[in-house]
Amino acid sequence: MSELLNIFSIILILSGLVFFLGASIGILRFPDFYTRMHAAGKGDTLSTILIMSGMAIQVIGDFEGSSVLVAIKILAIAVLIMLTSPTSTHLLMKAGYDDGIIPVSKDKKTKINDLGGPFLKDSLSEKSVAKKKTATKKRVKK
Amino acid sequence: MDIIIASFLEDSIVPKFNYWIYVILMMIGLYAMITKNNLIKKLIGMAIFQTAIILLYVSVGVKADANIPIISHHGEKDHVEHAQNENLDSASEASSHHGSKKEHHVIDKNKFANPLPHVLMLTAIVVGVSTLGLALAISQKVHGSFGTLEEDEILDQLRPGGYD
Amino acid sequence: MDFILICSGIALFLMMLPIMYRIVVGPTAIDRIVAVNVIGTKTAVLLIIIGALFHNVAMFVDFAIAYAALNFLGSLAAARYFNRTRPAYGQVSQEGGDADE
Amino acid sequence: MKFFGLLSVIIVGFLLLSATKDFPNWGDEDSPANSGPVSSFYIEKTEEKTKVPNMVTAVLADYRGYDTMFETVVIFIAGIGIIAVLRTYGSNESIPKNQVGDEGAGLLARMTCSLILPFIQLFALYVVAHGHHSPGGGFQGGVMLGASYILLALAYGLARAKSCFSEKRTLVFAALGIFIYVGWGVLCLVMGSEFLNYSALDSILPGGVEMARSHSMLAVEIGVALTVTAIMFSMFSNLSTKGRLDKGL
Repeated sequence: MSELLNIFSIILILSGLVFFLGASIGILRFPDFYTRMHAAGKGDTLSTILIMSGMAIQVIGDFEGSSVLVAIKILAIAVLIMLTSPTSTHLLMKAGYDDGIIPVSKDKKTKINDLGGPFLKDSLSEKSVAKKKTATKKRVKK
Repeated sequence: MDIIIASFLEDSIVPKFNYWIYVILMMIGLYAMITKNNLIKKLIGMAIFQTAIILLYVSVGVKADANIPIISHHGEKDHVEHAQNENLDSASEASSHHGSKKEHHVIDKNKFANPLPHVLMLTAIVVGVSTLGLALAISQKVHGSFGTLEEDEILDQLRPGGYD
Repeated sequence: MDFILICSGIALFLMMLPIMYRIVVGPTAIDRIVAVNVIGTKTAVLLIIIGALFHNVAMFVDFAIAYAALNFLGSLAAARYFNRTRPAYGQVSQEGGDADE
Repeated sequence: MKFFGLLSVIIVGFLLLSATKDFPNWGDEDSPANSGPVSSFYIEKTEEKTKVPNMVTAVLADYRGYDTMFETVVIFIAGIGIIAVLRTYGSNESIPKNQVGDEGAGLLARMTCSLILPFIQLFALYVVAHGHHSPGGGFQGGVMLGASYILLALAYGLARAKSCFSEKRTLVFAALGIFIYVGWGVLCLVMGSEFLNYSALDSILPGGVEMARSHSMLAVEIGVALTVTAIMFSMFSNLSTKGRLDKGL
C-alpha cells in the first residue's frame, strides 16, 4: 500500500471518530427527544460512512482480487447504513410525533395541539387515559 | 490489605474474567426470573440467562493466539501464508504449490479456536429462540384470558373466591 | 497501523458509553430505541475494526452485514409498534387488551 | 420476596464463583476442553476428510447430523406449537376497520425496503450457499431470509407479505425442509450405509467421498434454511397479530 493511501484512510477514520463524538455528545446533552434524534440520525450516518470508507481503503491494500471483493462488501455496509439509518430515525421520529411527545420550547407553553399535526385529540381520549390511570392506581394499592 | 486484594486480583479475576462476567450476567437473569412480577420481564431474564450460558461455553473454547475456526486458503494471502509457513516443512510446501489436491497443510490446532462449543451453542441459540417464541405466544394467550400479565393479579383471579 | 485500529476501536467503545446512559435513563421509550439503533450501527463498524485487527476482514464483514440489516429490522418494528398502538388506543381497548406484547 | 430473591441469587453467584478457581484460565490452550481428542480431531481432520474449510459447518451438518436434524424438528415443533396456541380461525368482524397498520409504514420506509430487500435476500442465499467457506450455514441464512419477509410485512403490511408467503405455503415449506433433511439421510440408508452417513453417496455425487460429504452438507443446510425461514415468518405473523393473521404489526 502506498503511504499516501494509508494516510488518507487514517484521516478518514479519525474524522469519522470526530463526527461520532459529536453524535454521542448530542445524544447525551440535547434537551428533548427531537433534537436528540437529530444528532443520532446525522452524526451516526456520516461517521459510519467515513470509518467504513477508511477501512475499505485499508483492506484494498495492494489491489488483490479477493481484497477488492471485501472492500466492496464493506462499502455495501456503508450504503446499507446510509439508506437505513435515516429511514429508521425518520420512522421513530414519526412514531414519537404521533405519540404526543412535546418538544421543548423557551416559554414552556407549547401544547401538543399547537403543532397542527394529526395529534391524538380524540384517539387518546380522556376516557382511555382515565381508565389507564385507575388501572395503575389499583395495582399500586395492592 | 492491599497485597491481599492485589493477589486476589491477579490470581482469580484477571486470568478468569470471563467467568466473572458470565456469573454476573447469570445473576442478573436469575434475579429477574425470580423477583419480577411481569411475565414478559421474566422472559427477558430467561433470555439473559441463556446469553450467560452461551458466553460461558464460547469463552471456554477460546485459545490465546487462535483465529475463528475456518481454514482459509484463498484471500488474505499474506497473512494466512505467513501464519502457515511456520508449521510447514519445506517438502509439503513445495507439493502444495503444485496444486495437488491430495496433499494438505499440516494444521496447527492452536491456530484455530475450538469449534465444538460453537456448534453446541448454535443449537442452544436455536432452542432458545424456539422456547422464547413459544413462551411469548403463551403469555399472549394469558393476557387474552386474564387481561393482565402481572403474576399476582393472575393468581388473585385464579384463587377460589377471587373476582371472576 | 494496528495501534491506530486499536485506539479507534477503544474510542468507539468509549463514545458508546454516553449513548448507553441514554438507554438506561432515556425519558421516553423511543429515546432508548434510537440509542439502541445508534449502538447497532456502531457495532457493525466495530466488527470491521476487530476483523482488521485479526487480519481476517473477509470473514468478519459477513457478520457486519447481517448485523446492520437486522438492526434496521428491529428499529422498524419498534417504530411500527409505537405508531400503531397509541393512535388506536381507544379503538383496540374494546376487545380487552390495548396492546399485544 | 425481593430480599429472598436477591439473597438466593447472591448465594448461587458466590457458589459459582468459588467453583471458578478450578476452571482453566482465559485462552488456555491446554485446557481439557481445548486439548481433548474430539476437538483436536475436528480441527485437524475435518478439512482433509470433508473438504469443508468451515469446521463449524462440517461438525454441525456431518459429524453431529442427528443433533442438527432434531434441532430442526425442535424449530418445527415450536412453530406448530405457536400456531396451535395462538391461531384463531373464523370471522373477525369484531375488529374495527381502522387498520392503522395495514397499509404499511409510509412511503419512505417502503422505498427503503424495496431498495434493500433484494440485497438482504441475496445475502441470505449467499450465507446459506457459501457456508462451507465463510461463516454461515442453514440456521443463519434461514434467519436472514425470514427477516427479509418480516421486513416486507413491516413495510408493506402483512397482507402483502402473505401474498408472497401464505400460511399454507409456510407450513409446506417448513415440512419440506425437514423432509429434505430426513430424506437425505434415508437416501444414505438406501445406498447401503448408515443413516446420515454421507460417504455412501459418492457413487451418485461427483468428486469422490470427500466432495460427496461436502455436497450433502449443502443439501442438508438448504433443508434447514427452508424450515427456519418458514417458521420465523410464521412466528412473527402469529405473534404480531394475536393469531388472527389479518393486519400486521
